[in-house]
Amino acid sequence: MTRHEQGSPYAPHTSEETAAMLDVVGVDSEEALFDIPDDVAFTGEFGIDSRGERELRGELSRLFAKNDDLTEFLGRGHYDHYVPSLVDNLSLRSEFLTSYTQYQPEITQGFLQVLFEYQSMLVELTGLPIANCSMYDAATGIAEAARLANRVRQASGTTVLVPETLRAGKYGVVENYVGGTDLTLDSYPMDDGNVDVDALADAVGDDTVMVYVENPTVRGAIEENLADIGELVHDEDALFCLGSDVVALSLLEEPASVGADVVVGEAEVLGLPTSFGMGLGIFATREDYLRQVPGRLVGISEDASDRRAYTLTLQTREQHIRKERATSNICTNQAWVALRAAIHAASLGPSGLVDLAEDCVRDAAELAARLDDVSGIQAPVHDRHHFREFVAHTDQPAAAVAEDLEAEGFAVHVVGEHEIQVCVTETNADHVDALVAAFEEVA
Amino acid sequence: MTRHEQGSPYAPHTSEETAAMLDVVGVDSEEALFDIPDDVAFTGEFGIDSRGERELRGELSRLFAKNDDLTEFLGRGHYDHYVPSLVDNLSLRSEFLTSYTQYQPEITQGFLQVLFEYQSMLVELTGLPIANCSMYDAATGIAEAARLANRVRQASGTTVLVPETLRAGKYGVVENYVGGTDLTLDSYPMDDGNVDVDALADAVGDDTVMVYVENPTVRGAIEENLADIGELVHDEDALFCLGSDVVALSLLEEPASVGADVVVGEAEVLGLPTSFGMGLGIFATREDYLRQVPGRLVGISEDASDRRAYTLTLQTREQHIRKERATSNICTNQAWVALRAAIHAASLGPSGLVDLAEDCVRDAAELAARLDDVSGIQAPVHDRHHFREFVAHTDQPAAAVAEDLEAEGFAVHVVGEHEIQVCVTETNADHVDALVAAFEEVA
Amino acid sequence: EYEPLLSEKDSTKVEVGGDDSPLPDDLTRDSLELPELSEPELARHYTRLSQMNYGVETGPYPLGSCTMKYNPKFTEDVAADPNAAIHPDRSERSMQGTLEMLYHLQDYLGRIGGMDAVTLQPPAGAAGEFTGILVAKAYHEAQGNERSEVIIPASAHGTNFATAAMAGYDVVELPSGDDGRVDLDALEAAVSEDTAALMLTNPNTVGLFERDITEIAEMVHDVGGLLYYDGANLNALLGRARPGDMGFDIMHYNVHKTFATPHGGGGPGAGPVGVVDELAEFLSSPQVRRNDGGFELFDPEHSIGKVHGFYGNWLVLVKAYAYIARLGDEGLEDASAKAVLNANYLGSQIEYDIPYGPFHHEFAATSGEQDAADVAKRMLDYGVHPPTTKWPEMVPEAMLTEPTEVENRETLDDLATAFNAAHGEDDETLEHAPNKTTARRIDQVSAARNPRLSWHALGDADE
Amino acid sequence: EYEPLLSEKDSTKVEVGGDDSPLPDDLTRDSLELPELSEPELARHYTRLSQMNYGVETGPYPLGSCTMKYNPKFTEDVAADPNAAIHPDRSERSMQGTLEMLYHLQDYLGRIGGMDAVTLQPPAGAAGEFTGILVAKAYHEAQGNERSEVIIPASAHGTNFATAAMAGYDVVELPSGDDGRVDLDALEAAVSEDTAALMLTNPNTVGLFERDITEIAEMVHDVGGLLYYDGANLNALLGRARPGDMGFDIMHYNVHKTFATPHGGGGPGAGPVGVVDELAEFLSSPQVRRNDGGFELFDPEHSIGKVHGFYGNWLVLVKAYAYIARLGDEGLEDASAKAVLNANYLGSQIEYDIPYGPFHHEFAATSGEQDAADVAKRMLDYGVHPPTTKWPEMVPEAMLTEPTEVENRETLDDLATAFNAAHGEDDETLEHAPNKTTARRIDQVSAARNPRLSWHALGDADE
Repeated sequence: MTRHEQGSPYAPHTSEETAAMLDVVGVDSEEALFDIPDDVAFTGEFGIDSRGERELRGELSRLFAKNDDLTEFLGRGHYDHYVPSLVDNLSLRSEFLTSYTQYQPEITQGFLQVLFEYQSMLVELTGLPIANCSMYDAATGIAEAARLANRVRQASGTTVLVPETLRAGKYGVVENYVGGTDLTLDSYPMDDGNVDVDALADAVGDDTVMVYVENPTVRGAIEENLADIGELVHDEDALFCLGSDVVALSLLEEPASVGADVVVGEAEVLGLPTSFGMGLGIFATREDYLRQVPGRLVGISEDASDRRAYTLTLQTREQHIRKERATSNICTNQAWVALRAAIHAASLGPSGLVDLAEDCVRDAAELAARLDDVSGIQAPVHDRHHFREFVAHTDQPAAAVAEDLEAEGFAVHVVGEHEIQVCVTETNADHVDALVAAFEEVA
Repeated sequence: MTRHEQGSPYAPHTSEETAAMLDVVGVDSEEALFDIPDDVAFTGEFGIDSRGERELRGELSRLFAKNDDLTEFLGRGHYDHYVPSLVDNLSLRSEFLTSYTQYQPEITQGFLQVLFEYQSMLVELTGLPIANCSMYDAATGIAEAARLANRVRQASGTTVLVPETLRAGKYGVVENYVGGTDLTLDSYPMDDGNVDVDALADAVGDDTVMVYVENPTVRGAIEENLADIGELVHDEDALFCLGSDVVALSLLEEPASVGADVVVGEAEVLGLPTSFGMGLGIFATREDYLRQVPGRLVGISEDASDRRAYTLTLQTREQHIRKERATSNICTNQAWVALRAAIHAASLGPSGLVDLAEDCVRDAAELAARLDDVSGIQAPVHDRHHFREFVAHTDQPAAAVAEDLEAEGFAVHVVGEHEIQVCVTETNADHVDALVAAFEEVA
Repeated sequence: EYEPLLSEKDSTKVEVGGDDSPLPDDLTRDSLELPELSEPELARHYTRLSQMNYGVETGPYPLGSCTMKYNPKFTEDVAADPNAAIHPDRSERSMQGTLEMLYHLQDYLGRIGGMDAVTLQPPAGAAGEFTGILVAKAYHEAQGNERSEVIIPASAHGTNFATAAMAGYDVVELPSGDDGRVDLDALEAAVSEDTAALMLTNPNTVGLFERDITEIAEMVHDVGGLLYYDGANLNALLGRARPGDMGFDIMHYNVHKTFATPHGGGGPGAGPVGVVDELAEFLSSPQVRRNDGGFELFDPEHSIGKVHGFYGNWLVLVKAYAYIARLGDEGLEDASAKAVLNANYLGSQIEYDIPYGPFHHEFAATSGEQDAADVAKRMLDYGVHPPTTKWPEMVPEAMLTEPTEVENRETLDDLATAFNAAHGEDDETLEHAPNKTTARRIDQVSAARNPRLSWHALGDADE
Repeated sequence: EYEPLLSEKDSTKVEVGGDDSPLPDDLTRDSLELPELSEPELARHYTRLSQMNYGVETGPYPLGSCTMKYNPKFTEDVAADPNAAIHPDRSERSMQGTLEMLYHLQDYLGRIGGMDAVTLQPPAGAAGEFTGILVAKAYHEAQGNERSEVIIPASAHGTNFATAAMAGYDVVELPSGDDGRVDLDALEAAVSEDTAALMLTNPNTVGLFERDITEIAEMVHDVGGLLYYDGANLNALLGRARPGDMGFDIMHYNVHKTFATPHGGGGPGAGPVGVVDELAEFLSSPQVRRNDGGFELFDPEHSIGKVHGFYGNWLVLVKAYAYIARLGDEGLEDASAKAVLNANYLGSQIEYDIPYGPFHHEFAATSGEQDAADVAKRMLDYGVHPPTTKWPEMVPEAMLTEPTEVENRETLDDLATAFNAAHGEDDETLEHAPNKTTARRIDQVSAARNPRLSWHALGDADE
């Protein structure tokens, strides 16, 4: 309840205070404060009823309960790992959650240090010396990488190459982001779940500005020829952009060691529960491209007492300074999600990260083997090592199998007429027996 | 994960650090630090498996899911009101939650002020000038009141009188608390849901030390003769102890105005969700008894800069100073629950508190009227005003009706062979239609 | 007060690979070196860092154009509903609850902005601008009429310029008129057959309503251009005026401003985009619509495609929905009324000059001979967050101030006290501020000249 | 830094009753006058107050005998499970999940303490003591053998004395021996046919293990008395020794100490009580046991009855269960090992004398010529929480220090630095401390002489 009897429950004014303040301002009514010509004034209603906090929590709880209670074995770019209670508790502290971008660093040292530590973790994970504070998601990260490649291009060409298996969502975003440039987007073939290196070698030429490779791939396969790919891309002076996620990076080959110029991907795998695709785009690159990086960077400086202090830096790259010549239009980013990911990563530590990543390999292999034993299923389709997920062949039409599994309470991907994709992490691993049993029923 | 590889996940030591610290201490092993004779050393196992945080959350979630999903229309001393999100968020701030009793007030001004404000709210609600920081629950509050009455007695007697309808739990607690004194416990009759004033007048005499009256009563009836009761109790120099709760006190007669010497009851109705009976005992009294109050008191003082400061005060009443001559043995109390109740009360404000309390009257009356229309049910049994709850007569055996209602998903109290008690607040009000329909089925 | 870096508390190098590894060594990294600390150590670290950060619950946060209002707690609980935590690749039939909420949010936003169709996908305001400009571009291309220019007032948000450029347009910058509003003559001179769109916020960035909005819209529409509404200042107008009614064809909403979703130290936000009927077919895909007895996704016929890998910032959208539903018509209208009242009250209490008016939810005061950035630093010493400074440039030494509706008279007076205290101080004092903050004045030049962007870059001198 | 009282921010008087009231006026109060503030105002108020409070996540909290260890975050989430939020008057068949958890917690505690039966009902340690002493009393009465005395070492917690008195017993105070432990001769002199029980904590309140515990138990048992274990110091012994194995007949557990449930600024805690088989029939009622296929409540045959209106502090019990299950055998044993290691390490680093040893999880240093309370105030200036002071009295100017297992070597060194800095300072300095805290030294005498216990008691001078 509040003395503010009607209107916004979050405005504190009593009617008396409102009247007194209007008096100070020298007008008779709130309406008199608005300088809106009559012909554009709105006199209608939105027709949105105000609901109390309790009523609304009930209403939304009932609404979301309309989502079926499925155990999800879904991945393909959005993954679920257990988020420790520590992450929620600390990230919900209002000093973090309700603060703005750190344009006044003297009173935002705490968040700046968290972002600096986040950047540092990404530097360790990628082996690249520069990591920004966040992109929206993996898709916009690839897109920004392509735009960076366009700005720093050493090759004369205009082509950005991506895997033929790239998710449509990512492809679409990149297409839109390069739409305002002279870049064109093309794809290269895959071979048994990995990059078809020979075909890629044929595709890459002096018209190539950037080659994007995923590891693990969207079909869960671990890429086996990254160093070769890096070499052939660099041979044509194109940028080598590698896509991954922070859990996979804890175990798989270090991007810098295979020649990656830019690393993009998801850090949302830490810090966020399954969030309908909400992301946290990572962006790391080489020193050379520092002044071409999109997004915010936190650096170290000193204060007037010569003590270490953190601050947003190199802001002349950004839209609020450089306007149409900025490296990107990004302003609001995913800072709080980065804070959550940083706390989650810190709570795992390097041992925990490596253990978690190794389990992603082991659990996927084990589930694939078990499904392979199910009559009517062959898994994995690709003769590769897998990370979290893999594709299985279904003798029955895959869509029918998936529908039957859904009726049994499980969600899986359909990725081909006879291909299903399954993702396993620690959060659904307890349901693997039931999933296998369901497959036995329906396959 | 932690560098501390085995043992407690909340101890930070690596093996190297442990070894180094042992070295500093000058012993070879942790075992050498323990000065325990062999004959009492424990060499067995507890047989308690350690589970990970995620596993344990899953395990307990499955365990609690074994509780039936019932809509509860239960009260009788433990009530459910909607707790705003604000309460959780603020009370979980670790500076509050993980602090100790304020024995160092210079660094605990925040919690002290919250408790001072809690005391102040109770002073307003009761009209009595002294309120402590908390008792465990209503039952221990009555018991401490009886012991206070024993210490300050103006009458020569030894009898504590309580209503014949007093919950067995409360009766039992009071019985135990006065067991070490020469007090005896007796009950007085009720008449149609209120105190039988004539019978009480007969019962009260110069052997009476304290009379305990509830308003509302455990059967939900609002007491109509409090001032008369206060007078007759005082006529015999006995203490008048009134039991209530902080929502009811927002609306019902102010205890001070009817002569109450001590007010006890529950503040758990604010701040806590249904918590299996966990309570927050209030304790307010007259100035005269200040130095006989059990429990902690926060007062105002000044610091060395002459600024207002809060501190625990009058601690010479307490066990850690006065030992066997303390007013009570209470040490750890319900401070954090009091903090939650204070935030909840503040978020309601006086208008919200009064509105909420009025709804407790209206909703109970309305539900009673609707149940009265159900064939086989007469409600309310008592021709009184009710607060939150009331007793209904069932033509069928009450236990059978309750069991059938439970099968329909509703929990109610059985309080007599043909008596059911039903409690309604805003948290189950949306289910009243369904409850009435279920009554129509089973009554 | 200084809190060491995690890496200064511990650095543990874990060897990766080897016999126990599930992968051959040529597919793994060699090692991973990061801090490995216990939960109590981490809890203290982040708790202390939080205590070195100013948020809306610390005190007033009058950042002009940022609309830092209180973020209702219950929206966090709503967003944490486990039933809402679903994967985007589920079948539509199994996520009817999620689709229904999205549908209603599209609908609410359409009503509030006077728009006919809304996409929720853009994950931030700038992403919304980009989406909106792509829609404009797609529209013009569909008309067989590619255009090359986007007109933007000089006082606009930097994102407008960057967005237009990202979409491949040339930016035509429009100088402000003497009254602080769009100069119609300048606009007349700027518009042409090359004009794809005019991007405008209203009230503009000094809080003035563009009184000539109808003429402006006509001038742009007359040359076949579209009118784009930057939603950053929508908190001034709720229930009083709608972009759709003013002639805007496209708009984005900053739900982290207008609809009180938390700013999170820089994000996440969400930047839904609304358009008029004629442009609905170009919106990003997918959107949500009703079907028989339920809700389904669909791709607009000539959709621009995707602007986010999935469906945008879901958790933010949930909070925005909860906020709008909590306030309803009356609450939304009142929020703007009190936001404007608070700005006007605060404006009346400060000694700095405010060149332009009548302003609405924000005003741009000028610090005159004082350096606005120094004034801001000095205000930190008085315990409040300062306004946005040195922007927009049309006001010299601007202090763009937006208190929002959540401040009461006392906190507005506190802000005025801070302004007025600084007003009476000399440059020397201002230049040496702040003195009472966790860090004192921070050297920006050193940070940029010698970029140290990770703990790996720390020399011995720093450790 | 000063935060006004809520009542200084607003005071709104609401008239109660009248025509719209659902009650006649003679059943209602006249009015209610309390602060009425908006959510943003309240959020700031309590956030600021929290910032004026020191918690375990602020820094080390080495309060001897209080066991202020880190409270794992996940236990709060577990306790917030909506399925656990049930009313105590439900039918037993509808609350099997709750009963099952209580059953397992009874079982866990029994195993940890070496006790045969456990009640979870006492809502705090002192309530546990009271329950335990009532059990002893009921036992003696059942033997037809009422006894009048409880023996308590002088160094015991104040609650022991108060509890014995509350139960109607005369307290026989037992002086400590020269070595800081129970003096067997004094005990021999104290025990008699009147002895109902000896209350003892082990290790005792200066951290010493009562080496003669077997003899002590024999002496008490020989006269027909019972041995009561005060569980406050159980964190020293987990997995190394159990009260039941030492001859104790009754014990309480402080789950807010040993099992890391949060102290909440003074509570809530929980004080379960364990007893040996012979006493099980006297425990408070109800308890939980298995039945066919499930769990049920039952009343012990000669139960003392109730010590709480319902079932005690449920939410605290849930957190305790989660903690015990998280640690398991190995974790519990390690917790004690590291608690003892930390105390010994810290003891080795401070310059103050520690008269008694070998100590376990805590030690009582003496400040000698310095006033221990002043030393504590001075330690506040060094940013740490000081130890418990001036208690137990067997150590002059005692500083009872218990760092717990959650501190790392750095924070222990910080604590040692604070101790040692104060050690070198003069009385003048100490008496004027603290200087760097929210409030400076607070006048306790004034608070007690002129009690102002609510905002109603504030005179104009205070406002």
